[in-house]
Amino acid sequence: MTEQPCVDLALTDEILERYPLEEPSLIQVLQDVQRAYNYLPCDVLIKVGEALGVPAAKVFSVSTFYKAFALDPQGETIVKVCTGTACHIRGAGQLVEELQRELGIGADETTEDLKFTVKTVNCVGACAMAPVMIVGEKYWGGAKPARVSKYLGTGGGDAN
Amino acid sequence: MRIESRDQFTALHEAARKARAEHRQQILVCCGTGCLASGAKEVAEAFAEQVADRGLDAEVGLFVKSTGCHGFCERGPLVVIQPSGVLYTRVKAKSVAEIIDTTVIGGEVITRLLYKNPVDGERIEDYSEIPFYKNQVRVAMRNIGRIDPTDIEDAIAEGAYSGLARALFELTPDEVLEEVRVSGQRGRGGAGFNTARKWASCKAAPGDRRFVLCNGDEGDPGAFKDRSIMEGDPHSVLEGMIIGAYAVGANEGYIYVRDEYPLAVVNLTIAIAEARKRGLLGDDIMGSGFNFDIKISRGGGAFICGESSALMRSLEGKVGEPRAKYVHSTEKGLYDLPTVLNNVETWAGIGAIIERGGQWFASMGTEKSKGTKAFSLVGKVKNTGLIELPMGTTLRQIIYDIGGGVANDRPFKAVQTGGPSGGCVPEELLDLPVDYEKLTEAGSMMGSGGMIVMDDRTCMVDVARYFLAFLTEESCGKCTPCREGLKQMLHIYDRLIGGDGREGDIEAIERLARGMQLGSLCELGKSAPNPVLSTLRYFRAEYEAHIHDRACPAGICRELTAYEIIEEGCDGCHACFKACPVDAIEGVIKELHVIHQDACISCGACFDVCPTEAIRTLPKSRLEKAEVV
Amino acid sequence: MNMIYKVSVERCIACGKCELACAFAHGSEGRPSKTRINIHRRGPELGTPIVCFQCDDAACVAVCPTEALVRNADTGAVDMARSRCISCRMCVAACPFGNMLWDDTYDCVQKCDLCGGDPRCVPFCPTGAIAWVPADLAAKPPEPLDREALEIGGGA
Amino acid sequence: MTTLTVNGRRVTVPDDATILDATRAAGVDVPTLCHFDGLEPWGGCRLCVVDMSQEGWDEDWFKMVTACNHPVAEGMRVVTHSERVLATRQVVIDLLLARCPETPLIQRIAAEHGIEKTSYEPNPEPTDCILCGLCTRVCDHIGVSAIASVNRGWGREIAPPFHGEPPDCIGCLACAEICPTDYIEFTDGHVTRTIWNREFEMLRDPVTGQAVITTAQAEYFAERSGVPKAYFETSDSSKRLAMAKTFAALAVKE
Repeated sequence: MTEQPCVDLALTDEILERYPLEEPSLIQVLQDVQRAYNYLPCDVLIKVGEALGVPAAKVFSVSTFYKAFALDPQGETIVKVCTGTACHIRGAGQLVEELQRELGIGADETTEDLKFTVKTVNCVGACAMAPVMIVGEKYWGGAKPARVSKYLGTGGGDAN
Repeated sequence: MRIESRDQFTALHEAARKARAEHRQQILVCCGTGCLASGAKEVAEAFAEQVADRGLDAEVGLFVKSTGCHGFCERGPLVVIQPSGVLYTRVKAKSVAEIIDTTVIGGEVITRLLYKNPVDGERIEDYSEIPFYKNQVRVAMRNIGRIDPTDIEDAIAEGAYSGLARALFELTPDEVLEEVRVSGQRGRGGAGFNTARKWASCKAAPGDRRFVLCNGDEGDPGAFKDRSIMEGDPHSVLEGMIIGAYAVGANEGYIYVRDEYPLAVVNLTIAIAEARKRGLLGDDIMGSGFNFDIKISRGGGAFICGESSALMRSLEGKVGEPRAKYVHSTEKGLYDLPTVLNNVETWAGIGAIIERGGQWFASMGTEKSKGTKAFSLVGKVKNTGLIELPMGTTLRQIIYDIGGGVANDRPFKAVQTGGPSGGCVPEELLDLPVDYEKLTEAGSMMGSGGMIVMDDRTCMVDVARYFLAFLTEESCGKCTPCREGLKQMLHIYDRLIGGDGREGDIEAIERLARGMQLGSLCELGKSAPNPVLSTLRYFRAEYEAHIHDRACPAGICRELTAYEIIEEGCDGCHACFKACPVDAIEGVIKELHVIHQDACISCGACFDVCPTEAIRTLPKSRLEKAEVV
Repeated sequence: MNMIYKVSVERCIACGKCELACAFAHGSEGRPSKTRINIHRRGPELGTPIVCFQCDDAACVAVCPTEALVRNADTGAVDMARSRCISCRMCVAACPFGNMLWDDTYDCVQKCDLCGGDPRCVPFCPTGAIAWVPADLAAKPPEPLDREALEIGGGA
Repeated sequence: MTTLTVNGRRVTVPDDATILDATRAAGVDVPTLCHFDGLEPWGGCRLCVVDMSQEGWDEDWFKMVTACNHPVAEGMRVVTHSERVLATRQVVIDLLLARCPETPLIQRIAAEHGIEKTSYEPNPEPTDCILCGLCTRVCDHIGVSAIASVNRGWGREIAPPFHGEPPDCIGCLACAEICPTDYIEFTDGHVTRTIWNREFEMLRDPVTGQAVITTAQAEYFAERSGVPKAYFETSDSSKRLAMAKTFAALAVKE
């Protein structure tokens, strides 16, 4: 694990207030933590485990099992390339390659300046517009490798 | 206002209907995920602004609403004007004023925005005349695209909760169960288990506390019907669940939704809040004395959580690992208590079944598969989108009549159904009527209704490998055959597409596939070999070409495929030059272009953009031989 | 009738028959090292039989994480359910008298189960140092043993 | 009681028995890896698959199930060594051998199934961990859940939280002792014990100086069970000795 910056635990308190303090809330709490911090900081996970009465090992287990969670800081903008079947046969692979050329990172990696994280996701259910690339919150349907830099430029602005 | 009796509900229903009828014209803007991505939000806002600014509400009785997915995602943003039924496709915010002036006020149609039939190029005015819509029969999706999913009154006006009112005030729980039994409805999540039998088993299980769950963890790549239902008509899901809870005697419900479906979560959350406010959820529903409430649980991003026992573990806040189901979850499910788990589409159909009767539902479909089924028709087909059809419709009708045929008029090769648990159905089976049994016999399965059309530019070995890679990533890793077997199977496929296939590979694949089918713990592992076995069954020659000839007949597998420009065909348009990501193409405008094989990565970008089809593929092995000579 | 396992230390001659009987009763091998009753030998023909007291408020029961140790209502013994034991040995550590025994051949805990209400060691004791008696007789002090009259030689 | 047949032989077992219990009662050997009698069945390794037919099913209709966790039923027919059962077990053990090519236990079971060398791609980083889950399950039973499975699918492994020293571990060694392949490493000394890279102080018998259990273990169990911590501080042999002496002192003097 890379070294983690100090985090504001007050945010965690706010999140914990939204749910009953019991094990079934764990995944919901972690979802909110992931959104608030952009990843799951170690200190937060320990605090969440204590609050919900879930052993640290189980919290870690759940954090690593589900794909929605990241244990390292993520880029400001998350770039998701859908690799569902429809996107696959319509060329999602080329989008990932183009991103590799454009940003120098592969799937599940983050640029050094923490600007972008590239992820491949298994079908976002927008198959009719395949291939789909999501930059921040913005969906790009019928995405073309040649336009990747355009998507990234626009997306970077949109996401903030 | 809380509804405290059936009369109050009926009064609200009538009032809502009347209020809707007063609007002489309606503009329905599709705001499903697909259309939103294409800018539907801006279009809807522009309409609302125009209506407000120009006081059109009073003047022409105009009413604008954002609806759920109309299904025709590829053509979005979609705008339908009622009552004329004019459908405009790919509408931009800047065309809004023109639409209002010309169509709404002027009564004229704007031809440019009409749907153009890809088959004959004809523009079609009326929504219901478009082949994509004409052939559909909508049950689960009955209100999608017609209602504003965030407005419960709009839903009630269109009949939402009428089935619930009938169930609560006219039928006993046993009679509800009987109605569902008569309908013959089977689970829409994939396996096709009889709904009524599932409910009866839960109802019979001992204990006071039981649960009703909705599986909205639509993980099959290529399927998005559940997303559209949750986004476009969340009330149909709630209504179904309340009726189910009433039938089995449950008071607590959960909807498990993929976190990748943010709009579905938002619309469901609004719908639940509205339903509670109206007394349609919570204590003493509609004054009937029946209590039931629903909570939403967002999934963490794991395909395996679509499996029932894994989903229940996930709801418990645990890792989504399946358990053996030798004791059914209807008896020992969530927290080891009796539980009914149905798919989104299953629940969405229940309200209609109770309202219109089980007989009506059973009158559609085939002998063993009753009613209608939603599909997402995607891949290399002209009209992609979401459809609902009676069971028994043939693949040919779906792909050609509704889908308009294969995109770019390329030859049809196969249609993949059932996601990673399904298989590829070849051309010779196009007249197969689609139902649970027929698809299973063909080596595929219904799954969650994804239909991915593949043309001749699809390599079946690559498709099988794609699903293996998907499943390798999604296997929970609990049981040996799935965890280790997928990894090893993927390894063999990597060799196949990498040009390192060996004699005996096909037999090794078959042996391993059999072991996984028989030995795996849950359905993910048991059905994981389906894409492998179905492609082997129908496209064995393609495998053999990869092994014996080191060739990919479809020209997809990069290690085996080279691209070259056909001299006579190239008109020097320079499109390939611009598309090439690695600058492997040389040529100036209006002159013959050439691909440098040493730099080419065989990505196929040039092939896809070439307007004159002057680029062809050939096996790399032939290229190498040529160079040696 | 409520029976109780009574040990009269003063009568024990450390002959070891109880140990053998126990080992035989609990396994086909009958190795004395597998016995659940142990005689602490403190001199020629002087021994102290040590065996589970089946304590009322038993430390082993309290400490067991899987509820594998349960009181048998019929015999009064604390029985060990092999099907629930996870071999964590916490009972061995917790028993204040050292009466939970670890069997490293089978990696499991052994303890006196009163042979289901008919302790096999009792009939083999030549001196009545161990006895299975009605509870109301248990408080009666043991008869002194006339060691001179014994014909058994050797003992240990 | 429930009566069923195992390979044609009738056996009668308690109603809550599993097929594995029934095969044992019938004296038939069914191989297992992830099963331990004291833990609830898990059904992960898939080595104990058998063919099973229920009463009322077609004569030749069999379903393959895991013996360890499938309940018995009246009139059930179990076949433990049909051709397809053996073929499936072979695939399973072959795959495990590819994962753990150097693990003696796996090599032995593979050999018993006629496999000397895996037919799959051997793991480039051989491990002894077969992911049977026994360690995490026993740890859950101890009540501390100090370790758990992390990641999923092929990347699954057993690890303490954050791959660091497990904060909840009490050093009881239950995980290491239950591990069928001795994959979990530990060092046990008179003064300290180390497992999962965490060092534990040992309680030592005041008389013999012999290490008893870890201080953490004693504290955890004392708090949880209400048993005085002092009970844990002496070895069982010392406790027997002390008891013998006490008894001798109390004996009625002749």
